[in-house]
Amino acid sequence: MSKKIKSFNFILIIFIALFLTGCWDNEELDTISIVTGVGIDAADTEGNIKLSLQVGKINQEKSTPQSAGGSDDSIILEIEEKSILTGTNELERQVTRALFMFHNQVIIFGKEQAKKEIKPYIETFIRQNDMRMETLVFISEGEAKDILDIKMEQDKISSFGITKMIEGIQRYDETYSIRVLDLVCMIMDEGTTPVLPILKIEGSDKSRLLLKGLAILDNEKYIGELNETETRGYTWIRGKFKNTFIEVDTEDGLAILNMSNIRYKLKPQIKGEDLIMDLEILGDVVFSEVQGFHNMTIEETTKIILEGAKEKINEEIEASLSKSKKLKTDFLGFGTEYHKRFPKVWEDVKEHWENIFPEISLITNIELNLIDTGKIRNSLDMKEGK
Amino acid sequence: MILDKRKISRTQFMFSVACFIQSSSLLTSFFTSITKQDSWIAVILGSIVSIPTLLIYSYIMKKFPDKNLIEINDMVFGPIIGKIFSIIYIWFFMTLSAINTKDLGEFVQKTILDNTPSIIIVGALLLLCSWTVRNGIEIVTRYSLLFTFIATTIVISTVFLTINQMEMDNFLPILQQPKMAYVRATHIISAIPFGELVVILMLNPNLDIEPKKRIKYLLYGFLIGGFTLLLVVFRDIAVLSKTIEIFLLPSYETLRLISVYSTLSRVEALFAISLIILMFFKISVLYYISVMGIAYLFKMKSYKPLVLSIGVIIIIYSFIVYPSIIAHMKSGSETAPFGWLVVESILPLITAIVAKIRKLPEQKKGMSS
Amino acid sequence: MRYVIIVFIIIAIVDLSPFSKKDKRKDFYITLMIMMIALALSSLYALDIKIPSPVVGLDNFIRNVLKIAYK
Amino acid sequence: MLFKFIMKKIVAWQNLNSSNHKIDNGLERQISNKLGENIEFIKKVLGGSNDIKIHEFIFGEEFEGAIIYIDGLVNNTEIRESILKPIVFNKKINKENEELSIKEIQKSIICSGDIKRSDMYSVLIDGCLAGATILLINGFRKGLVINTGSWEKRAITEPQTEPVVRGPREGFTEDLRTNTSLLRRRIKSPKFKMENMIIGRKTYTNICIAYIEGLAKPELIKTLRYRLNNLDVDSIIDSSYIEEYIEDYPLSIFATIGYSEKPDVVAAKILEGRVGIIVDGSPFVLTAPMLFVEGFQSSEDYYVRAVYASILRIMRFFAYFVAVYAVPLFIALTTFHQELLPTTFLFSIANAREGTPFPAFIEGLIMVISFEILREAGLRLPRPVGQAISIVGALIMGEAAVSAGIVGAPMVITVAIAAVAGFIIPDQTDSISILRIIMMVLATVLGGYGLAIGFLAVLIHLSILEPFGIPYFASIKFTRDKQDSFTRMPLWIMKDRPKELSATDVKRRDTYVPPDNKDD
Repeated sequence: MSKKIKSFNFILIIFIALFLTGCWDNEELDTISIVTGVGIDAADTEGNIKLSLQVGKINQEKSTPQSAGGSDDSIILEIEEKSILTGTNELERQVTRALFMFHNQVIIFGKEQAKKEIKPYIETFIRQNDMRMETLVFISEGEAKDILDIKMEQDKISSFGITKMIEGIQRYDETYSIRVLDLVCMIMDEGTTPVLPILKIEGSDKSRLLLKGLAILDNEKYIGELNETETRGYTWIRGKFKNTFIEVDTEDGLAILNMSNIRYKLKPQIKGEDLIMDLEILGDVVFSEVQGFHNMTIEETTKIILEGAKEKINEEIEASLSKSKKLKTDFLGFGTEYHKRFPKVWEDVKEHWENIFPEISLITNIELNLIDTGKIRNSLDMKEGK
Repeated sequence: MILDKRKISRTQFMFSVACFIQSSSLLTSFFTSITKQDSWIAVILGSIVSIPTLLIYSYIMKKFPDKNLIEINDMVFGPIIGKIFSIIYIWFFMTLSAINTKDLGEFVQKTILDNTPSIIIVGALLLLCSWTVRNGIEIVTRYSLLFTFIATTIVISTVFLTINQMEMDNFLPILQQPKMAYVRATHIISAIPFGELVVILMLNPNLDIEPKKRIKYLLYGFLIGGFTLLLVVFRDIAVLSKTIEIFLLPSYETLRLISVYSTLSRVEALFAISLIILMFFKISVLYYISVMGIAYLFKMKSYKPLVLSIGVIIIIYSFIVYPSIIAHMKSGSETAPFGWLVVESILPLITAIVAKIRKLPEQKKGMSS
Repeated sequence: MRYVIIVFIIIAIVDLSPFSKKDKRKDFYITLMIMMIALALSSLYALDIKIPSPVVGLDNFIRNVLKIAYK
Repeated sequence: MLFKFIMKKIVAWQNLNSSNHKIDNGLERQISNKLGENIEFIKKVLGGSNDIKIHEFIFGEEFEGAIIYIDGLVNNTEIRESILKPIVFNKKINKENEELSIKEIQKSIICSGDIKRSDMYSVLIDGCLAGATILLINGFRKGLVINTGSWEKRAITEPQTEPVVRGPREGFTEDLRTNTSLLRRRIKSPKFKMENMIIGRKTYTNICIAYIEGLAKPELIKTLRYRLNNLDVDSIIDSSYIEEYIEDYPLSIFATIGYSEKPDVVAAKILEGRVGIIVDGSPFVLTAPMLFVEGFQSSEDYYVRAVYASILRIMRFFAYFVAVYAVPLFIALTTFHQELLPTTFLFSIANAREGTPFPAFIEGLIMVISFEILREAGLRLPRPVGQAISIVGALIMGEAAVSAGIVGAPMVITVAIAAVAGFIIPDQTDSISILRIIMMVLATVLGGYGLAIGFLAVLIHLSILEPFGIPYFASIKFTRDKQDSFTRMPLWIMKDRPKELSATDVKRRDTYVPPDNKDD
């Protein structure tokens, strides 16, 4: 009998102890507002930033079925402060509800602010516990605030729109999806200079966003950007293409190839004194569109088209290589490759890598095997070949 | 006289050893910051280095099958020195339980409940542990199989979930750290996760496995625990690559990165639950042996009245053990391993040697029961 | 401070009550002694008086006296 | 301390007014050899109630006899055929040797199996009240108690509480003899013992402990017998009384004594080493001790194919988890860890809960309690009406509450899921509703951490419980039990009986050669 009682007055004590407690961390859903996007722009006074937070608005009236599902528009809160945290605390006083950052989808830096520096702000994003490492980072053409402000047709809240857009693009190539973690990796890596995608407002009624190339941030300062072909070159070298379209324009005709199942090998070599990087790209190619090539056999056309495709890829790679040599920053990551493969060599080369880096010669060999020409065997105006 | 007669079976012992190691595998920040991407080598070296200590433990266990550490000290070193050694051990167990409680309290406070006073978090946990300890440790070791199963499934499932974010060449600049870093990391690993197995000497009388077979189960458990630790470090390096050294909780960050089709994402709650359960197991074992140590030290009839008061001491001790997280990190990675080394391997070594010299157990058989 | 007292009253009830019947004097004193230590520690902590931690003491001892520490 | 004081008081009060088991209200007297005197005395004791029949008759040359019985409890044809006819038409009765003839009557003349000879009024009257017929003969000092009991019994029907698709459908009835016969038909081994016992000062209900000797643990039987013997109460109406009195942990949330209405279930449990307690007048037979997994087993598990049964079993455990943790998890997620919900999902919940005035805990409490009320209403009302009430009630209530904005839609859905999940395991509903409320409190106070603590507390509580010295959560400890706990292995694998439960011949006979054994 006594054994039972002892174990039960113990349970009573546990319950008494627990009931003494209040509930500290209990925040009801209607007492918080959820930040979905953060924009940081350059402010005129030195050391200050213009912080703008995009908050998802929860509509007041009862949730009729159609209006549920996050399609409500968003509120933009703006403040000019020394740092992000002081800014959020300041804003919190103005807004009726506590600001919660853990659902933040997007961090956008204005171009002017990128020109100044972004490292301290990234630092706050890593240190804060409720900031997540998978939020995407962008540089905006104009002001970050305008990007947050626009109303996209599909999703009212622009940061949702951006994340959906990136998810869409990610199926083709991954250059544009740079998360906070990837950015931090690039910053900590001596061998590479960080690169961020650029967002630009497009469309007549300012309701569409365009991903327009990559911005280069040498020791976290904006020093230049890559246009369309240079970005493609960068993606080729970094091996971030999943499948892509190649446009081959020869005098005989125009062909669009859909390249998929792309495999990369980037191997740094040291031959005697000079450094060589050889890049190997293999891919399967499908003719998706063929124009012209009047009365030529299928073999001839394929040969010309494949030649043209290799030509095009090399041209893109060359464009981005020359850009990085011109800007004297190794955003292509050759330094890390050497650091990984030849740690000793990298030790003594590290300091003056800027002037060694331009001497690197890149040898690329590309193999494309044609696996399919789509539904029809050869185009209408081709000659019946063997 | 044995205070707690409940017996621990083979599999329970094996899995409690595994559980013990796994629970410290989730807070791997102290050695990953030293040997950044080669931490997995440090783990392997650490486990190899700590195998001799395990042999010492099993030798002692074989020599004194039904005596726990305190009684062994009294027999081997005589009453006075034996008492001193036992006090050192008990202080070590109390410190370990305090540090572990502090770790868990801080983890829960930092990630989940940031403005609940930590006394409530730690208090609730210790209340639960004291309830277990009052009813004997066999209550919890019975679940060691369940806890290990939960921990391993979570680790393995997270490895699969983060496979698409893993890049194998994050490991690449292998063996680039200064030699000293490897020595230091191995020392830390052999002291913190693996060295804490000195605990099993206290559980000695409760094991109903024949003395010779105990080493087998100890090594099995050690392997399971070591393998999970290796897997965790491997996964963290592969996913976090360079950034592993700046994070205080690398595993936590890795789990936050899991996002598969935006539905199965934000699963770090899994990590938190497995950590809480494993830490609960570890703390209740440490708490139990501190209480048993004191009970045996003063030769008390029953250990139950001590439980609550020692619980309060552990709670207070866990608040004052390190003034700040930086001090904890600094001492954890610089000076503490030496202290731990002394208690975990040198003292048992001395006990084994002295026992060998005085050929104690035979004498014991002739003299008393 | 109030919580400390409440907690210790509960502990006293739960732990010391079995002793009142049996005559295990020695155990009673030991439990009492440990309870006093716990009470002292927790009241010190409740009154925010700094309690030196032995682990920090050990570290300083290792670092300064024995001079072995990893850099 | 306080608690101990109260318990001491209760035990003291019980011992105070308990006399020895037999009630000596003046019946412990010998009967006299005068027939008239005896009849007078019995009439005085049993009072003039109309169902007591006394029939005097004369037999032989000048013998006078009387039979006393309670109409309705006895089988009249049997009395006429096996008692009256042989005596009246018997020629050889002679007067001289009195002792002989009573024995002779008992042995040769009255052709009925169960006859007792006694000269004490108490035995006679007890027998009469239990349905026997008393034969008194003038001039003889002893009377005969002839068991002719047979009364209206409910036919053996399919139990309502445990409907089954496959497997035997007969259920226990209120009559002790039918229940024991049902069990006896299933277990025909001579080792199957049934001990009888009479408890209850006023109701005299007789209770039968059924076990298989050599299989059930001797200590288990000893403790059970000991507890039943010194159980000294006024009345035992239903087996649940017994369950309350002899239970090991009265305050525990989980039942430690199982009950069932199906003889095949009880037989299976007895074969595994448990002890069955059959109470006269109650269709529910108790099986002690009950392990945790038994709450999740249904009899059908053993009649359906092993794989499907295992899936059912896992689903039950999952349903139990959902039933207990659905609402607390919802509270914890929406109030503590909003971070863990995917963004769009969080927004839709936020929209839905925008107008609701109450915090999550109060809202949850309202919904859970109203659901419990509805479920109880559904049970209490007669069968067809009950079903309609509970479904209609739930729908209208839920809809109205949501549209009035008192309760958020997601909360209603969660409570509904939890409720439905609770239905799958009928006999755990009590522990589910209690645990659910405890977990809701923990979730409001400490969020996810509180839930983890709650989960561990339940685990510890389970492992502390040791009804009758047998670990309650045994399935974790022993391999044999693991085969039959979370999943059910095919029968030919489960060779040995539950380790802790069965005492001696642990190994079941090798009744079936597993298919892969190619030795034929």
